[in-house]
Amino acid sequence: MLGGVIEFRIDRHSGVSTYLQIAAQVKQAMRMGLLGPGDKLPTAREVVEATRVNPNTVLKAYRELEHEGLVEGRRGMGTFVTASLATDAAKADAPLRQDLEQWMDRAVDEGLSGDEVDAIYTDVRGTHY
Amino acid sequence: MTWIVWRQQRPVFITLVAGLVVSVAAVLLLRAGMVADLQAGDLAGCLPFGSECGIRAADGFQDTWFDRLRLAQGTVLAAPVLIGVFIGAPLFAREFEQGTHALAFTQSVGRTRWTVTKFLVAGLPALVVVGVYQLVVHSWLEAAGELGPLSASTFYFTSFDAQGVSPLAYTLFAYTLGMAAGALFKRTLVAMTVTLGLFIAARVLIGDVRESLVTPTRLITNDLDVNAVVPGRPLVVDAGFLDSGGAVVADPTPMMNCTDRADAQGGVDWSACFRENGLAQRYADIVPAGQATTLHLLEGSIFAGLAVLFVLGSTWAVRRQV
Amino acid sequence: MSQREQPVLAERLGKKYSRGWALRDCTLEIPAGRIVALVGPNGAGKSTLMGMTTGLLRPTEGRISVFGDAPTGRGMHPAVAFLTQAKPLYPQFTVTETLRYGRNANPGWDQAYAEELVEKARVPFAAKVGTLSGGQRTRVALALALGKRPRLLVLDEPLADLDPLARETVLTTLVRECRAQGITVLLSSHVLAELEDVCDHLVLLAGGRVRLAGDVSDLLRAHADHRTLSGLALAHMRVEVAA
Amino acid sequence: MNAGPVRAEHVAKHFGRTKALDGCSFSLPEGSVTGLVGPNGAGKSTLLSLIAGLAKPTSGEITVHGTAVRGRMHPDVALLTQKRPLYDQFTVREMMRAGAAMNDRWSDERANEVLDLLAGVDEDAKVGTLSAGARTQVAIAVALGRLPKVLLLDEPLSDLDPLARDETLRIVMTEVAERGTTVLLSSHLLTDLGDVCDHLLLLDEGRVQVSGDIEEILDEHHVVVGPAELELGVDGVVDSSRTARQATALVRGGTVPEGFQAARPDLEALVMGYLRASRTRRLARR
Repeated sequence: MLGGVIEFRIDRHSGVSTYLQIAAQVKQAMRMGLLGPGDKLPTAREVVEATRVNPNTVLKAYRELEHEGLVEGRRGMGTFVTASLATDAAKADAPLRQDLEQWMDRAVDEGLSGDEVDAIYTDVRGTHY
Repeated sequence: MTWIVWRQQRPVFITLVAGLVVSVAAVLLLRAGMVADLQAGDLAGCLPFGSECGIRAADGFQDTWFDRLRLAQGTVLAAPVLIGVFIGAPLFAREFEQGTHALAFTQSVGRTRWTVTKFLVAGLPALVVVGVYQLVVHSWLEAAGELGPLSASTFYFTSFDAQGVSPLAYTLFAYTLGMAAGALFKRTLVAMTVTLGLFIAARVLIGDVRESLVTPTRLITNDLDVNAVVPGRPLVVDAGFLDSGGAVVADPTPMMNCTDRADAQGGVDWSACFRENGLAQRYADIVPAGQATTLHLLEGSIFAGLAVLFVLGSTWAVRRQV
Repeated sequence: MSQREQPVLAERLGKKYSRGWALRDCTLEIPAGRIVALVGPNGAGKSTLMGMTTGLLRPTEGRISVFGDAPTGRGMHPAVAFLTQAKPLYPQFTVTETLRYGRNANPGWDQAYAEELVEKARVPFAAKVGTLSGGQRTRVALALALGKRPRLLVLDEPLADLDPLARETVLTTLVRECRAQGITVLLSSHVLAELEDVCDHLVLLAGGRVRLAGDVSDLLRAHADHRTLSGLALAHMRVEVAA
Repeated sequence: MNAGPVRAEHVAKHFGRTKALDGCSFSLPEGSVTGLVGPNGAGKSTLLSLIAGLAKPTSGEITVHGTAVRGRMHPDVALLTQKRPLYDQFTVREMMRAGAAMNDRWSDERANEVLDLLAGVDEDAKVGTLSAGARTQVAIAVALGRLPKVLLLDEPLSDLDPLARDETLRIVMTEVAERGTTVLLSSHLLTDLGDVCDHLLLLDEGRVQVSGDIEEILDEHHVVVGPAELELGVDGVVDSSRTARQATALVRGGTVPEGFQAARPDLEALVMGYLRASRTRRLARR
């Protein structure tokens, strides 16, 4: 547990750079409301202990987030979240999320595999964004 | 660094000290037994040898003790080569074999310091042990006096090599030879073999050239029947005849052909015959017993000089090792 | 499947040395034609299991059968070839002489096949084994093992100390030949990632016991939180060692 | 003058007529973790021993923090050689005492920290009785007790089991996180390197083939795949192979050949491409 806030899961076979995975996971946590302004990101040392990942890679991910204006490094203190990405839509009782939950339930009932769901999602997302 | 070498050599030191304790105890026990025998046989009067005491008692004493004393001298002779082979040779060879030299080289300790520390810390106890053992054995030999091996010439090799600075010089030589061989060949077994071979070769060689290290004293006598009188059992380097001019006769054999001069009884006046044939005096070139110490020191310094070369060689070999 | 076709069948197999049990209560079945990954931390009993499979070690308890025969503990089963990490070859022999040695030492020797393997590896026949690179030496050792025409090939860390390219090449050759000849392979390696696309069966040992064994795809289906063989194996090893 | 932690300029090392290294130039950034890769005999161990000062280069110069290394261990450098030399008959505690005795600068605290990491090492055990993993941990403790700013590791993983490899890398990464140590690490295990390195130094036949930030290097290369009948026809082809239907190539530089699909390689694919090319060159020369 990294200060009880967030734990990174590095997929070593995804082909995605480790620092991008870390940055993406921080943003994901911010969107889900798990991380908000003022929260401290785990230190490189804490990440190393949990995942054996190169601390420079962690710092690189944090610098990337800093560039995007999402976090701020304070010398000697750590890296802190400064922005909020949480939208109400991500909350468990938000209507959009409820809709998706229902849709997923149907997909499971119809016996769709995770990969098939992903394919549908990616396709539909592609036509809208 | 001293502590590290000490810790590395600890098993060797324990073996050395244990070996010393056991052998000193053995020698002291034997010595006490022998002294008791001397007193029991009331052989004190036999010293110096051949005086009034019963020859038979002395014979009996020597039957029991002479070989044991010789054996003790032998162990003093063997100690240096054992130390060379079992302490000197593995000193660097084992480090190279096990790759642990790289451990020292990757810390801040300089290679020369490493080499010198190993040389000193592993070597000094060995020298001390040999020195102590030599003294103990010598005290035993002295107790036997003329009844023991010391009755032979001081220069007889078992006596000479087991006395004075010689055992220490040989030990230093054998130890540094083993060390250099190990540093150079990097294989313990090879270094041990090389050390054994070269040490024996060096010892045989020095036995041959020893007499030319000092200028011998020439003793001359006009009595052609017997050799020049040689007091105190010195080292006889050379002996023979001189002509009337005082020059050495290289091959006196033709001049000794006196068989045709036999008188009726078959006797020959050899002396007169020799003189007529041109042999004027007999001479003997000797190193007097009193010069033994000088010879010890000379020989010791040769071996010490070689030891210095070996230490420098080891340092060189260690420095160029990657 | 009849017993004679079953490459390895172990029942409550155990081996005890003076310092304790190296392997215990090992019940195992290795199906024919599989490429089996044998993994586990150091001291898990991998070499002991291999030793008993090849007949070089005698079990302390339990039974093992190799193609229906019980290994004697004195010598190799004729249908088994064994290649260890040390790859014991005579360095002063040429490659040709090494193959001749193989011909003399093995009754079922296939000279043409062994030569073909050496040629494919582009190793010169006249070269002394001692002068070859690690990868080439492994290829010669592999030719020696396969020239015997084994039905079971046991490999103990064959790739250790090879460079990445040599690892890949040796592994590719190994898999191609064994698949083509229908040889069952028991392969131990510390590098889980490279077993990933190669092995279809897993045997995981830890602390002298079998902790996980079976078809790789079945195992991955049963442990859905792991997507890869290496992830699954590493996680199990960690749990076993922690326990 | 750039006083980067480690710089090599035109470094050559010849053993008789064999050129182990020839005209090697590179620089390691402060705090980077660099993977040193290449085929066997590429000169990796030679390079590490030159940086450590165990041997002197035939020509050229290596500097550590601006001072030239000339055959003597730089106080800021620690090297762990492949065999992980330790005195087997010492206990772990005695080994640490030896480390302290052999070093001008030594931190018992740091060495003990490393020994206590993970499952910990029994300090009263003889070094010779330890498992390969624990032995590596002790060797790293000796290396880090020197408080190095540059840590050189020669094949530290090769004979470790997967758990011990993971733990060894964890210790090294902790060191980087805590003290910002610059690490140069040689290994044949590309999958392990991929996680922990941010820089790459690819040696082949004594020369530097690729050197720099891994992400940048990967961005600079493409794996291109196309139909077999198409010609690549671009510069910067590192290595290519053809099957009956498909041509695959590793290309350096931005241009993607006509009719080919491009993807960013991963570290393993990149290194393997260079190694394959090197083997092809060597075979062609024969």
